[in-house]
Amino acid sequence: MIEKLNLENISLAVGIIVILIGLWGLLTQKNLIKIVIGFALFDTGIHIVMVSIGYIKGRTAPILDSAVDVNNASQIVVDPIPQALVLTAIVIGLGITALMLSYVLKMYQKRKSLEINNYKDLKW
Amino acid sequence: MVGPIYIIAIALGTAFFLGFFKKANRTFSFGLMLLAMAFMTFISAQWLYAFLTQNQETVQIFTAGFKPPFSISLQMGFHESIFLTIINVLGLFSAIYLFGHLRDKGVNMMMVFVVLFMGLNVVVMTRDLFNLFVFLEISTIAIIGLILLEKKEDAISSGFKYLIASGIISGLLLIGIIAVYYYSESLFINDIIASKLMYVKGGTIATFLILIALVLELKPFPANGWALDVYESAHPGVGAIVSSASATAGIFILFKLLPAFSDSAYYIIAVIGTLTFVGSNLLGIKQNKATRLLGYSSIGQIGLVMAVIGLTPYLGDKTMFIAFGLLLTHILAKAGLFWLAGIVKSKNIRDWAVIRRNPHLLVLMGTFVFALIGFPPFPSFFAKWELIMQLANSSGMVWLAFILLGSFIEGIYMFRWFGYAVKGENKDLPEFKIHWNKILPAILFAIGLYAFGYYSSTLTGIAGKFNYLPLLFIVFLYAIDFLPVYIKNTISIAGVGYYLYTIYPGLEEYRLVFGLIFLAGGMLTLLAGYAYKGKRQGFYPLTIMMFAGLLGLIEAKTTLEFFFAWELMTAGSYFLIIRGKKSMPHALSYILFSVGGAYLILAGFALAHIDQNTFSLDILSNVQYYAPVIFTLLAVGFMTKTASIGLHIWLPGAHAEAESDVSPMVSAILLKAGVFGLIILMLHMGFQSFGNVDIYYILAWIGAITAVMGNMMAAFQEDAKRLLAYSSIGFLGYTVFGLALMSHLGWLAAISLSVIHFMFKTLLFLAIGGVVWRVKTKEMYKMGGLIKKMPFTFISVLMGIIVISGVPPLTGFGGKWILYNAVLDKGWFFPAAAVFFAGIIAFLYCFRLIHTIFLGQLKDEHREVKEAPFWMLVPQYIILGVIMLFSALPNSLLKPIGEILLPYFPDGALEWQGQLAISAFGYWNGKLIMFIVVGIFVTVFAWLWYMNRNAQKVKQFNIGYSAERPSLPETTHFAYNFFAPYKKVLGFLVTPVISNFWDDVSEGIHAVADKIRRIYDGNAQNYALHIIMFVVVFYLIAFGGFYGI
Amino acid sequence: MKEDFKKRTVISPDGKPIEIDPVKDYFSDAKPKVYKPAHPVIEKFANWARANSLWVLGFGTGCGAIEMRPLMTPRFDAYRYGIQWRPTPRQSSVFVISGYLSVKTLKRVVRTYEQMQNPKFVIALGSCTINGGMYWDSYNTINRLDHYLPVDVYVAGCMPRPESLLTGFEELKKIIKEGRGEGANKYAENFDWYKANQKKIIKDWDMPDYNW
Amino acid sequence: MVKKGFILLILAAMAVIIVGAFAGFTGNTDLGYVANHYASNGASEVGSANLVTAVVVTYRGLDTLGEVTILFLSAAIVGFFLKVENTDNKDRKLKYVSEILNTASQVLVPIIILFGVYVFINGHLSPGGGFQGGAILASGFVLMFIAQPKKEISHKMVTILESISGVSFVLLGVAGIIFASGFLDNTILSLGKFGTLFSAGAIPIIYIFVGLKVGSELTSIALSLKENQNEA
Amino acid sequence: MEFSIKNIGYALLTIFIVLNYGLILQGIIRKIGARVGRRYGIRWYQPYIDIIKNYAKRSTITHGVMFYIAPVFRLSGGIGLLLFMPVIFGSEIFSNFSFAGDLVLVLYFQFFGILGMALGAAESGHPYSAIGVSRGLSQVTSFELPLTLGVIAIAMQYQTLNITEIVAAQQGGFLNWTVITNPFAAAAMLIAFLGAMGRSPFDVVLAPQEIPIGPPTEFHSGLLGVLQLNRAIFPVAKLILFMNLLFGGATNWFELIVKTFFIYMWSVFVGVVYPRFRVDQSVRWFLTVPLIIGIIAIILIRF
Repeated sequence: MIEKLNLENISLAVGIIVILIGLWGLLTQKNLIKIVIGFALFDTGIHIVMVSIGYIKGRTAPILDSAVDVNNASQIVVDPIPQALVLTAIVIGLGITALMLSYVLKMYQKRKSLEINNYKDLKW
Repeated sequence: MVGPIYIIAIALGTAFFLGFFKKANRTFSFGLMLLAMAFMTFISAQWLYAFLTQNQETVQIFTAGFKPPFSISLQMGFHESIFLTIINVLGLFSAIYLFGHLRDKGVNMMMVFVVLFMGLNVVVMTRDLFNLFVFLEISTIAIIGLILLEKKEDAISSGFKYLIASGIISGLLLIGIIAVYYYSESLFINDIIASKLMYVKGGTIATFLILIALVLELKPFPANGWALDVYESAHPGVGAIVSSASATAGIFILFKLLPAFSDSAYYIIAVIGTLTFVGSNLLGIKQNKATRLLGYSSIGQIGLVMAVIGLTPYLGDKTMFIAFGLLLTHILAKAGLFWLAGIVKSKNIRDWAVIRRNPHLLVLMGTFVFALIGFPPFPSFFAKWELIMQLANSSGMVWLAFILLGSFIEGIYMFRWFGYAVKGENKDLPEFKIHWNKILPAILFAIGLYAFGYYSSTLTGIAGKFNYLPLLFIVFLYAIDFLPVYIKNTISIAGVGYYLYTIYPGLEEYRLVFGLIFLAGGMLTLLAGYAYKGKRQGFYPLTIMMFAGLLGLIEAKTTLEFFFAWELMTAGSYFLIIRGKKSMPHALSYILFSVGGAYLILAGFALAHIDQNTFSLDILSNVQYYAPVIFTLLAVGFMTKTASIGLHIWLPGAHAEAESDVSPMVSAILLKAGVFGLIILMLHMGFQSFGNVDIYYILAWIGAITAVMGNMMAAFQEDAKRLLAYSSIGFLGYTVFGLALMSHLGWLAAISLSVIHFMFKTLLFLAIGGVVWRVKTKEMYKMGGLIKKMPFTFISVLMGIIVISGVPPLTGFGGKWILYNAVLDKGWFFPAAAVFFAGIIAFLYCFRLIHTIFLGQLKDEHREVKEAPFWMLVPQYIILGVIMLFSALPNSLLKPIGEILLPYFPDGALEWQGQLAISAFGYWNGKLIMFIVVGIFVTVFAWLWYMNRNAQKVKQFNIGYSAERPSLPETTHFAYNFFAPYKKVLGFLVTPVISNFWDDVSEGIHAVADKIRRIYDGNAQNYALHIIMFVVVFYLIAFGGFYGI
Repeated sequence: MKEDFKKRTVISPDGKPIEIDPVKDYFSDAKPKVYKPAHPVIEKFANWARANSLWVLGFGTGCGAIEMRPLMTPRFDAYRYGIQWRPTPRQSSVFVISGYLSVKTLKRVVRTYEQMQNPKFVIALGSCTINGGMYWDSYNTINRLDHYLPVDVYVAGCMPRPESLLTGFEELKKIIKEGRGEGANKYAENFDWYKANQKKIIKDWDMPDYNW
Repeated sequence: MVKKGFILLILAAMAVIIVGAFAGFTGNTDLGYVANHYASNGASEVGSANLVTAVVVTYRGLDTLGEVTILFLSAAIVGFFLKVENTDNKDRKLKYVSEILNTASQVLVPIIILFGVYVFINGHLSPGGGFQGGAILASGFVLMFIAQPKKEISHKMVTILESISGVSFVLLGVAGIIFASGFLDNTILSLGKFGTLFSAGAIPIIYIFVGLKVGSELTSIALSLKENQNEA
Repeated sequence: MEFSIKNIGYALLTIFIVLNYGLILQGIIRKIGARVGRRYGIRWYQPYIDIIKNYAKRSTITHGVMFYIAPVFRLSGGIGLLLFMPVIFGSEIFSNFSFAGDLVLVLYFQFFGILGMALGAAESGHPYSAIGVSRGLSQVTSFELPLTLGVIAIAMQYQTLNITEIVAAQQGGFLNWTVITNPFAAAAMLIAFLGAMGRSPFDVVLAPQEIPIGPPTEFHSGLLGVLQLNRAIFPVAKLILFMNLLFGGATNWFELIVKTFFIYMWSVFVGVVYPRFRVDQSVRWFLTVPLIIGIIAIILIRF
């Protein structure tokens, strides 16, 4: 058990926990802004998970500067792909969050309410 | 050839470029956007063309100059090119459709629009998992943006729901992707497939997450409340895109990634797809908002396509054909319907009656609705056919049942909706305008449906065998619909006549008999059409559609042709029936029973096809498995058309409410299609039994009970046409009984009764139709004494009822006589007694019909009624002539039929000596009887006339009335509830048990649907919860069961 | 006049209004005809048959009606004389009018009489039909029936016994056999006179002159 | 309460699923073969010292194009969504802005913008890149909006900048097809000397456009929100 | 057998005999009925006089064409029914036109007259006519069912629908009569026969006291005369049918008269004993007891 408590496992676990907390917020909060925050948490949790997947113990960032030997880079750097992916994912998350917030803003403007239960006109 | 990468370049370039024109002329910007869409369409179409005609190889496009897996690569293969073309064509037309909106809303939305289609294109082409995720997100966000085209509160809140839902789904997808990346060390889909993740610890669940996320993108039932809200609130043009384009892309992703999943993923997809198909359609039936209804239907249809993909193990190499057929129909039809929704702008489906103000729109709507349900000649018809055939062939019976069930449920609300459009009240509804840009795409898509229908028919393996000539004739008649009735009527009669002339030499045996009933009968009935004035819009194409179907039945050599014709006939007759004034609910029940019956037939054919390579109708003769089941399915299917007891409730209303000259078509002619089907079935399959139970004996009982009940119901009707309709039910009962006897005489009776029924029912329906035409009511007790006003019609009816009641000397007796002999031959006395009892009950309604309408007291308001229109009388008197001929010379009818039957039933044939028929039991000389009866009659009449030649003519109130006198014709005409004492005794037999049963069924389904749809409570959070629950439930199902094994 | 017999306008199915005059439209307004007897030989045979087949229509509003019923019983058994009862004026040949006739019932009697077929015979039963009997000065009874209908036989008495009625029938037979039973033709010949008398009594005349 | 319990249960199940997906996660000891390829050959093939940049801009350039598009979409949608007709700034009630913030911002904003530009220009050499730089750029503008609410920035200018950079990005990508071996191939320009500013082919140029685009998009979103706030 | 001119002569002879027999039978039966009621009753020739009287009526009215030809239908139905049956077994003369059709023809030809009469009666416009027809048709449908069962049973028993053959099979003593050999079928048919004869308790159709003799209420004079002729011929034709089917037919006129008289008496007996049934009662009754008997008959034949 103990040996599993290495950095990547911990960060993975943290990521998953953040995901779940995000979902919890998303599913239980009644305030629209809080729901958006829940979503952002959910998103962030995923990003943490992504990053922890690419981690290799004891290696350095995938930048071939003076600290890294170009020819031996593959033995020294961590996986650059999850980092690239997480970059994209963050931007996507940003876009969605921005959209959500603008929707919330507009909804609030129309009805002066942030209570999610007030937006159930469409159903069945 | 232009590389597919330019799709991205052009789209994005345009999108970014449009930013310069924020304030510039928006029409110009739109033009630019349209150009981009057109170019994208061009590129994809060009590739498709290459794949289709030039044996183009699948092409990999590498970005950044590196090979995958190191860089993102795109793939352009045959399938990709098809999907891209579909998506881009849809995009192009959506753009045209949304012209006004996009222009008014500004450049931003145009950018979003272009980007959306770019995203969908890349989603289809990309071979990189993460790239797929990115562009999926692009298209999702773009759709959320497009929802705002309607800047209403509804749309905004539904957009928010969509955001939440898609956020969660994409989160799940991302978790899956990153886990997959960890296990396979690559994001290249080919690598992922190669690394067989389902066998890796954790990989199973990772792929499961991807799978479930992709499925969730397709809005599976029940985790799809958000999607429905979007469909309902978004602009219909956007709804079309969501329903068609993004769903198409979604389907393709699933298709693309399938090999990466465990084999049992097929089952999961199939289960989800089927569940969605059935569930979503079920909920749809309670829906009355048009766009939301379309949403339910869209989800259902996509579920079906999903199910087809999931059923690949069953369907083998036919999967693509089926999936494409269904998907294509769904896309074209659903987009078309959404677009119509945008034109009509009626939210409630009841208000769609406004669409009638432009009949061409109605034609479009009909095309789309019928295409969705899978009627010929649309691609979905062929796809569904193949689907059911393959499922049966590979023992997927449960799937088969569920898919047919789902299709049927979809039919319920689609046809209800269509019924409202055709028949609803449209007086107080607002006008709508039609812009060319909105209608053009719908028209093109409708044409596309027909074109692809034709194309699919060439792919089914029996290409070219279909007889498209009648269909062209329909189109022709539609084209000349602006002409007055008499021209179109002449052309129609000429057309039918010419066709009969051309096929006549090829017809033989029972096909000849039914061919004559269908076509010669059709011509005869069409004669009555001259009585109509004006244009009678739409009547002729629809009539010919029905006759084309009937003709197809006659000509069918294969099961597919047969089914094709069957469905065509159903559609045509449905349209004819729904033309009646109050026929909306009846047409609905007609089409539902027909569709249900057709599905049973389909299932029957499918089971019969197991292990047989040919499509010929002869497969029924050497069925390998389930013979009794097949027989039952087909028999029940055909009996929905013959309206046997239990399946009859559609008939009375449908026939009664139809127009005067339509009633004879649907009653006298159409019902024979069922008889024809039964004949084919019985000839091919011979005796069948469940264990010791002889199915034919059951059939005989069904026929007998139908006869009794039909006639009994007829006796208690107040509505003249309804009475005739029930009488048809009863008479068809005799026919079924006769067929069930499976002997020479039984069949002779059945077929000759069919001919006779055709004659007198045409006669009576035309005659009564003429009366109704004049007096404008169908309630018999409101008429009376019309003999003085309509003597010619009276004679028709008189002869008609003498034929019905089987009283000698007219030809109806022949049928009874043969039936007696057949029964004695066979020995099934109890059903036979019921049949004869029914024959006696026929007197009740016969008398009532003639008495209440023609005899008794003439009503005030009918004092100036004229004789029925000349052209309605013409066919009647032609038929009367034929009846007299057959009565006097029975062997002119019976002998040829007997000879037809000889090869099938050599024993027990009648022996003919001139006009004397001799059976094993008795004999009958129709000619002699005719002469004797006429002789006696004339003699007595001459004598009486001589005796009382000076009789004083009196008027209707000159009756002995206990020293009083009548005061009103209404109170003197004994007509209402005529057989009250009889009803007192036997009325319990006619309690509408069966109608109540079907009502309960229908209400039950509606109640269930209503209960279930409460889960869509409009709360975005709950929708999110549904999604997560969906994942959990299917996780439990998959991993509690079989996934990954 | 009864509401139902007033003129009315109805709408035909085509939407056109139609004028209805029930008395004209629903009743034949032909005048009665005089039917000449056939050749004497045939007529004599026919009269024999008519006399031996007396189909009776009873009109019983007065007390005398009760005396008609016993004729059907074993005690009197009128059937043996060829006398039978018919329920409808169309088929009957003898009209037995019993007792007093009020203005109201006279209308019915006239109508019924006219619905019988030629030849037809009338037996007036009881004194009331002769002179009004005990109701002679009533404001609403008629006193003498043969002002309104040709009567073949009067059976006097207040009220007459069944035996008297039987005698009346025998008398009628004799009259018929002698060829004097031409009441119907007499009615037709003197139609105007009879009608005038009837109309004098019956104030609200709302039917055609002759009820076929 | 029952519902919350139920949600908890569902989330527990969800946790099981997610943990299950990573059940085979044992940590890495070595790079996967794709990553290995990048690490081994990235320098020579792409010429970018920052491997992440190499992956982002070149190997997975299409992703980048996609994410730029997403931002673009968001900006366009938010812009459309929150478009304020008849903007009338005079009626606006603006919150009081402290003097310190105001003054500090005047100093900080140029520096932030400069830093942002630095970050995306050097994206192929050091941590950072177009997105990061763009974000920094935007944050500078956001600071400006907060500190000087009355200061107007032409939204149109921002959009045009966004469009120019977007079109340029796409054109560069297309140039890759024409002059090099594929869409977004950075070798349209010479790779230059590894580790210098003018190296890695088109990456710096692309990153400049990406940076500008991201910056302008984020600014644009912020602008839209700002312009709209008074309607609330 | 082929049709020839002399058949017409034979037919007229048969009609003449049957007409007279029918009229006399009618008179005698009424006389018997009167005697049961301790009356002297009509003269036996009273039916003749009534017919002559009706023809001697001078005036006639007509309600329309159907009204006018209804009696024609009625009488043609009666005569036809008679002529389509072999009246005297073994006699070529009195087999009439039975070579034109078999038992089924006879069964269905019954309705020719009924239907025509119903139509004419209805055209008179009299509500009582229509009520009478309604009752009549209701009753007909109900007793037809046991009748049909009986006929099927008999046809099965003799394996033929040919009436002559059925009669032939019953020759050789009364033990061969269907009524002995197939008692259940005979019982069902004889009960149905009560309905067919329209005598009490099944005479609600005419019900003189209630709906003045029902359907023919408007018929009079010559029209009624024709109907009266039919009332002489039609019952006899029916009697002959039942005699042929159940009682071995008749080889001479005497046998015919005796048998038909007793068959008729069966309905008379029942008639004087039972009061009138309402329509619903009679329908209910026909569809219970006789129906069950008929079913038993079929079962016995079948197994």
